[in-house]
Amino acid sequence: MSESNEEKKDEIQLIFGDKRLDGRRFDELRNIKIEAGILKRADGSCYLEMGKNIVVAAVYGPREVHPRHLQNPSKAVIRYRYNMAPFSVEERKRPGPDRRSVEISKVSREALEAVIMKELFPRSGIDIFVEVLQADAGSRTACLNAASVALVDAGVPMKGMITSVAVAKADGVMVLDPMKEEDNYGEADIPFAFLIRGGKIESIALLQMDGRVTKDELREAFKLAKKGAMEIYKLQKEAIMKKYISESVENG
Amino acid sequence: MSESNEEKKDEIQLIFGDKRLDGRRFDELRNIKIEAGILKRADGSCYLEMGKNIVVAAVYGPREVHPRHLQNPSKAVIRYRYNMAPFSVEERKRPGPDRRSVEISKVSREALEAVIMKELFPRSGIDIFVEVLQADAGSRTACLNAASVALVDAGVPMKGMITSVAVAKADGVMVLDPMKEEDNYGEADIPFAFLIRGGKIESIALLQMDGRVTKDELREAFKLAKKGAMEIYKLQKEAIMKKYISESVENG
Amino acid sequence: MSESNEEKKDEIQLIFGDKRLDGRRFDELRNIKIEAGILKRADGSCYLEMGKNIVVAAVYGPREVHPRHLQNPSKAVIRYRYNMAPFSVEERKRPGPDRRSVEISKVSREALEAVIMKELFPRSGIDIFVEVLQADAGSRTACLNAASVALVDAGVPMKGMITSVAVAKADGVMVLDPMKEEDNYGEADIPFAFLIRGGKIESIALLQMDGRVTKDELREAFKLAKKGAMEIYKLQKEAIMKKYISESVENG
Amino acid sequence: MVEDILVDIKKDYVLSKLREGERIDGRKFDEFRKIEIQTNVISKAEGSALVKLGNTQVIVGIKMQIGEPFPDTPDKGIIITNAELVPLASPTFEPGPPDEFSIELARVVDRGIRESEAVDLNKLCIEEGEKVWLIFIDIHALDDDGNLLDASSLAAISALLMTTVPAERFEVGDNYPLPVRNLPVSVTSLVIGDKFLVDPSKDEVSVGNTFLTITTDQDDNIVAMQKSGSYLLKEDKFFEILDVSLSKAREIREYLKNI
Amino acid sequence: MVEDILVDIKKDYVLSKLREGERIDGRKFDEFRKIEIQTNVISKAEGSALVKLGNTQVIVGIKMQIGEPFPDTPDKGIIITNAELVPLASPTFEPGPPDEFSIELARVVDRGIRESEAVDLNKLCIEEGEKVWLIFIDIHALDDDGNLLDASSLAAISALLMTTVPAERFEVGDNYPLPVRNLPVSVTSLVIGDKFLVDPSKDEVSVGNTFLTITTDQDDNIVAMQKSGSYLLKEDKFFEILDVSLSKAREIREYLKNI
Amino acid sequence: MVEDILVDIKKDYVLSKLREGERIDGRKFDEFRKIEIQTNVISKAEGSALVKLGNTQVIVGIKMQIGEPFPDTPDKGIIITNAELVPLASPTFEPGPPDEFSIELARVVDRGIRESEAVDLNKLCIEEGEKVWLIFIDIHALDDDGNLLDASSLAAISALLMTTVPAERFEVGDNYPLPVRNLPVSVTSLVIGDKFLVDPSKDEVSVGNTFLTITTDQDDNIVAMQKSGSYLLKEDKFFEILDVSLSKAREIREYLKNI
Repeated sequence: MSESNEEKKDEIQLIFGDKRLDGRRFDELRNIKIEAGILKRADGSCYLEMGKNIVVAAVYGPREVHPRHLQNPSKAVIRYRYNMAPFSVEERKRPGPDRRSVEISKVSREALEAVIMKELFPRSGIDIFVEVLQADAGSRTACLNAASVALVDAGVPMKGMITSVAVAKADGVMVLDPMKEEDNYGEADIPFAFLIRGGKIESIALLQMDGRVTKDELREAFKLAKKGAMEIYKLQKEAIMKKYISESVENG
Repeated sequence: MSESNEEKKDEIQLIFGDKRLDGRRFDELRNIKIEAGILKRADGSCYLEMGKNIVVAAVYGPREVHPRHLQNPSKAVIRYRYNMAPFSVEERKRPGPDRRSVEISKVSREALEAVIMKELFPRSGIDIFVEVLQADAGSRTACLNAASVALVDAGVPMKGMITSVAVAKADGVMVLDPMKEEDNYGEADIPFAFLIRGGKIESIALLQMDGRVTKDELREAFKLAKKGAMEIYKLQKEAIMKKYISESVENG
Repeated sequence: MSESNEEKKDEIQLIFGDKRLDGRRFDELRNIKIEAGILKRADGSCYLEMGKNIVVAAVYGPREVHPRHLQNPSKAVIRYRYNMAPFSVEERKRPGPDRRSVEISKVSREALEAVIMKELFPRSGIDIFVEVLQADAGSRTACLNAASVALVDAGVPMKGMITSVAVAKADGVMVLDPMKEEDNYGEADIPFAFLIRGGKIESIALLQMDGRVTKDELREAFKLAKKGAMEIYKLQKEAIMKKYISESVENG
Repeated sequence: MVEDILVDIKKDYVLSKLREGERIDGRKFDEFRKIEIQTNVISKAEGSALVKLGNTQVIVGIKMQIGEPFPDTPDKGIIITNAELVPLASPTFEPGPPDEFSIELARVVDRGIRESEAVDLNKLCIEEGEKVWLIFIDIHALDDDGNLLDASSLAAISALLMTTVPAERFEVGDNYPLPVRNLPVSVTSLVIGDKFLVDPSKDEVSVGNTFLTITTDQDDNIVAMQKSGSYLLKEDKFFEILDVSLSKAREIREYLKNI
Repeated sequence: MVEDILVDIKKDYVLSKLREGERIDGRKFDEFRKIEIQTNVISKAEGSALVKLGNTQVIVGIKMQIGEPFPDTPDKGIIITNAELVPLASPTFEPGPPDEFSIELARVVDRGIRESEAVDLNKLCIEEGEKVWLIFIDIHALDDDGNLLDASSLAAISALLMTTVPAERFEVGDNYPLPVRNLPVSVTSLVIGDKFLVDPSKDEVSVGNTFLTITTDQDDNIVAMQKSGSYLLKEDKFFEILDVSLSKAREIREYLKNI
Repeated sequence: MVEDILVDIKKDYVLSKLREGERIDGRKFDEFRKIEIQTNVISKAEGSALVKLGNTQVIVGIKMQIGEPFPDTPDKGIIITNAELVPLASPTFEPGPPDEFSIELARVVDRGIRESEAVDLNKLCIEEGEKVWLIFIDIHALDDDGNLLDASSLAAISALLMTTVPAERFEVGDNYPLPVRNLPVSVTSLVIGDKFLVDPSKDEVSVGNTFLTITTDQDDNIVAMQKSGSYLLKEDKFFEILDVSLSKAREIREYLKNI
């Protein structure tokens, strides 16, 4: 059952000429800040801000799976947990998974399962936990970006990097990386995640959509999303680089 | 804790001369419609209408039991799940088992356990799932009748057929197979299930009662119930026969 | 989350000269009644009244632990369950553990774990269940006292006896074994449990505190608690003795 | 393992005695164990009773609150019956939410009280359609040496008999005794083949959980029945059990009148 | 064990057929199984429909209640969609609270109805800010022979089309038909390498749970999409699937108009 | 298996160092790790703080709502403290409802704040008996390198200090700073035989979960204590720990005044 109102609210103006409510261009990302390796206990971790979203990802594994009957003899079992802190949203959220979190966890896990080289770790588990400390629109995309960096930080072999961003339709215009107002009052929300390999977008790992768009608008959404993803990908790589350089400095 | 009001409501007239509110005689069943083998995935199945009750039963098994510690080394483990669809009653029912469903599932399972030849299938499980799509009075009896046909359809060996019907006391009169008004405003409700073997009622497999009756009224109730059960038994047999004939026609 | 109001209520007068609301002196216990071995099914048991508290403790074990993965290969696993009957308090309590019960069960279990000779029973379980049939202030101390007697009754080897009592601060005075009013309107509540061995208080097995006291008041609290514990200890011993004598008489 | 063997030995013993027409504790087939009833043992409850049936012990506490009536009975109080088979009472009970046994127990006890109209619910309306009394009957098992059901039924009706409606605490008038006008008594028989034993002890139950419970009221009406357990029952046997249940209930009801 | 081997054999068979450009049941890649819709099968529901997609069977019942609106939409009714994958419908479903599959199913169906604005929620306000209609869409799976999702979407919109707002029962005026103004239709494809099959049967799904669902409305707008399952999808393939989904949805919508 | 051996090695190392009068990380027995406090890190919360105790990291967010007061304190706000030991923070934490560790953690933090009367609850009444402010203190562990409890206490009081009552959002007047009038500080010691170490790290805890937490206020009152773990504590040792706890709390409180 829906725990909260998923209805569209009354409208407000979102687009002013060629600018958005927060001054961004249609194809402009929000500010993004990424830091890898910020937790001690986890095998890999990442702190990420994407606009007002603040998320922390941790990766544990490959490690033993308990109880044994949950093991898979031919590959690693992947868990992904998207969780919102009670204070992450305007109205306090009751702790524990709701239906929305369960669905987001499922499609996010599936996106990562498609790129993690699970066959290298039979009987093992790889656990990806992402905490949303502050949520604005696009928290699932922020979490996937953080998870992807945390997986690299943990040394988990992957076919490439997963990079995620949403596109919205706001006042009839397709806009990249929507913030809360565009999500609430806009006409559509389309979260994407791509596999990027060899510096190129290769395929789609996550795709959802709700709202109302035409086929042409979808084409525009893909264009925007790929542009945004490439920019985020650069920042993910930089964050990983920075962690490795600082480690090399420390160790060497 | 009781989830709903189990109190008797204010009275209405139920008996008019030798007829009931819906025109039936005291010893007359509601319309019954039975169809065997209506589901593809289940090993045995049955669709059954009994008055306004609409139920579907499925049988899975004998099949492996997981986890292993639930197995019984000397006989099959029987599960029975009576479940009401949220839209099956006037006021939407929250999904999931309530206390009433748990009790009905227990006594219904016990009735079938007494006739299924469990010893033939050590370490196995036989699962009987019955969904109430629409409930009127007597849904537990409708479910047992459907379950019994589904078990035959699945080829599960039994000592005989289980046939179930209730008797109520309405305006001081014992009446067969009560509908909702007789159940709500009547003075007693007595669900029975019988083992029928060799065309004869042999013993009682299920018996419950709530209300207020005398010993003589109970004797009358037994008489009515047995008459009703024999009629239902005929319809159960016909449904099974029809399924086998249609299969023979298809195969031969 | 707190299930109930843990706020202090408006004040009432608790101390009248050198007497308390119920006429006790500052260092006086409530009436205590202890009876060992009152249940048949349990391996050891105890009925205990402490003021208006009425509790029953049962011990099962050492016995097998299921499922196996909960076993400890080097010592017994101890469970302790503090449970309040729904009718034990003014306002009916919903059945099942709340956060308060979980915490009390934890610290009580830890107190007993420190004195039970667990190493003698590898792979085994010792279960201690305490039901609060009526609660006044100090139910956790009453339960521990009963549990301790039930453990002796079950023949579980221990380093000594666990004896428990609380001290409160009421109208600025430290008082032994507070009843409900002193707990609700007092300034502090300090439950203690001691290990008593060879007739002497040896060490602290349980210590909690909430309220507001000075270091000197804490010293006074220890003094009162130890005095109270020695008195309770005597009653615990008597109850055990009585059980053994009556058994000897029966058997001999 | 060891326990399984013990159960088998007990079962054989019970059955062999039975063939000789005897019960292992020497009781007659239609004899209850000694009944002890202590009332008002819990002063914080509106009413309470501790019942011992031999070594079986059950305590019932009654708590009352003010709540909204059901829409279709706007002028009637509400009974809510709940049973906790806490792990203190038996080595086989585990902590957790009510399982099918405790749910069945609570519901069968509830039916006896409800259908005999033991409590006059019409006298528990405070404000029609708005406020009525809720009666919580909480069954708390202490020691399960067999036949918790009859012990619980007895404790429930005993506790109700002792209950004072706490009107003063809720500031809705003067306290008054709960209006109890009938005495439902349940009699549970263990059915073994063509024999049956009333008030089975735990050791006797080793032969199987094959029970018939019949609850009757002070006018010899049958108000609740429950066949429990996987077995087949003959009609003539049923009427034999009914007769015994009626007569035992009468005896117990006499006892109940004197608590 | 035996089942694992069966799944492997089925998988090989499906894949080998696929290489030959065929589906195991002879359907074209963009062909649905036979669709049957029976409406108003549950008279106690406000609206209902039983949908068969080949052997897959789903029933949806609509119940309505009066409740409080959300604070930010004080004049709109509320849709609540729930799915129960009851163990009757498949040997792999287990009793218990909704798992991630049933949650995803319910949410994707919900999105199609919600985002197409199929139900005119503005006409379901009884008293602004106080009372609005709640619409419970309960999806009940009966037989899972693959593609429960499209069967559920179809059953949901069919049931809504048949729904009468029960104003009289709740004493808030005359009954009226639920205002349905759009016909969202979901089309689910099984994506296998560079091929895709619409309306996959259970046997076809043995190759993997790799789906793309696209829901479109009567103006060919895309109103909901869900990539489900762990696989990678090429952009050009996506647009191919989109075209097929739009055209299949148009066909099914025609069918739906005649129920 | 490997992990068990590692724990044993760590334990031996910690104990051998201890015998030499040293801690494995070179700290004095009464020395805390480096404390870092970042406040208002979550702008959507009414107040928030991220606390680092060495590598241990905890974030606390404060959310406020309007609710009904408890009947016996009709003019006071209500504090509700909750802790989530999310699996992100430690390889040993599992998803699920709060277990006994997180419940104990939340309750001990809660007691320090409640009993020191750190928040003036009388100033959080909006309408006596009808509307008061609810303060949700949500503790969210991020990295458990030992002593989550003191980190949580510090983060809780720091977040409260930064909290603005969101009266405007709820349309009940002007925003105002949450009235905080005391600074409870908890000091947790790991008790090992006749020694004790304040602020134990995870590696030190390999010797056992044998803690004593003492929370004191700005007037050196003791406001909360919790002996946690299965061990026996001597009375004189207790008073030694108390003295150290009082003096460390004073130091930390000075630090807290400057955030």
